[in-house]
Amino acid sequence: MTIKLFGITREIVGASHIPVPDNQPLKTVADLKTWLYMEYPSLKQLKSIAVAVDQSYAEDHEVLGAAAEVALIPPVSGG
Amino acid sequence: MTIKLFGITREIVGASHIPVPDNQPLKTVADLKTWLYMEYPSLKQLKSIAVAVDQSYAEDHEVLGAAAEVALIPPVSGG
Amino acid sequence: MAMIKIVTHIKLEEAYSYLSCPEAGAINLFIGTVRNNAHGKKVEKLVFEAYEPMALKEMEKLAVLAQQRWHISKLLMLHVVGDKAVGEPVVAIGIASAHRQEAFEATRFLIDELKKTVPIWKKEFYQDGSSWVNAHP
Amino acid sequence: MAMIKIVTHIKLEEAYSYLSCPEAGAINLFIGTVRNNAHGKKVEKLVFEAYEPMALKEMEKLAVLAQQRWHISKLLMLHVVGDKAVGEPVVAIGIASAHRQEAFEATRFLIDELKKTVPIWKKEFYQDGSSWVNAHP
Repeated sequence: MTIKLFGITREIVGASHIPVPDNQPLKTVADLKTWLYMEYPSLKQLKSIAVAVDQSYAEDHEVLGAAAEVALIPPVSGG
Repeated sequence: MTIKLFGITREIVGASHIPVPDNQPLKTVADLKTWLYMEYPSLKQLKSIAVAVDQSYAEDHEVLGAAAEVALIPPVSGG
Repeated sequence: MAMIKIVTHIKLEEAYSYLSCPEAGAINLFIGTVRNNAHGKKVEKLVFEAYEPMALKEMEKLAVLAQQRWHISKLLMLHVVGDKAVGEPVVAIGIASAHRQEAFEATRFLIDELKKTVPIWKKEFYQDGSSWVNAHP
Repeated sequence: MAMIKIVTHIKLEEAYSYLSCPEAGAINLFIGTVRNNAHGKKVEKLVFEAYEPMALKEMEKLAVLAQQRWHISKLLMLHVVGDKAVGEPVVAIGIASAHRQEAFEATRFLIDELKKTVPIWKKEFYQDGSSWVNAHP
């Protein structure tokens, strides 16, 4: 699985994607967030991070399953 | 004194001005309205008529005095 | 700053250029246009007539009220006179302000008040006649 | 009907032509532009980045909500990506409706919600640095 990054998350990580190692058992959105904050502690400085699964906002309890596309959504600031 | 007419008042009277005979003692806006409704009874069919004195709305009690410009303002419908 | 005019045609680009300015982050532009129907009747055109010097004075009064009430960078009020076909713009109210709330509120105030007090009249033409809008009880 | 796009430039005339239609008497167009200052700092430019496919989906969801809530003839949502100088338009929200109240309310709803949910990010560039807006507590 690969996680798309935008805006400040892209800059913090220094890449536009994070590859998730296959040996990580990330079942839910919450699992993914826990793993991310461990791997990239500087993401904690952000006001919030939402997760989008297949281009829709996903709640913490949602199962990643066979998601085709996962992305981190730092605080939005369009408009 | 001459009274400017617009829109439906112009059409009802059939002219863009009403000349007020010099022998009419029209002191206030109310006097003017009374005289107008007598001379042009069909103006009564309108929802309302306001009077503008020197290009500002004038209340009934206001004195016409040496007004440079008097106009009838039927219900407005701009916009 | 305000641009207040009675015109024969409203040009959108001109309105927008006037409103655009570096200190404003929000521009709200309301355009009233000729609808193809009114009170269930098919409208063919509108004709607008204004008591121009007084209409301009009344619009200026409204502009002053709006500028006292909201922090406004630029204010625009244009109204047409003459014949207008379906779809054509007849009134434009524009506000440029630092933030959007002021732009929305001031635009709404100005168009609501313009319709109440500014001496401009509209005659609707249908297939089978015409009438001065709002004239009769 | 809705026109929803992520673009590199907002063209006002195009937006207005899309919104113009015979059954609408009211067109309200909100344009967000780059302000020359933010939080007391002089802004030199903004850079916008979008998660485009998701941003379009989120905008479409908002359009559906607005169309359920108000009677709307035409709805327009445009947002830019890329570098934008002071004064340039960055977002356009337009509503055409029979009456003006719907146009005002729907425009306001759409820009308020767009700012909350649509995955687009803005980086402000000052003389002495830059920052992603709203990112930190």
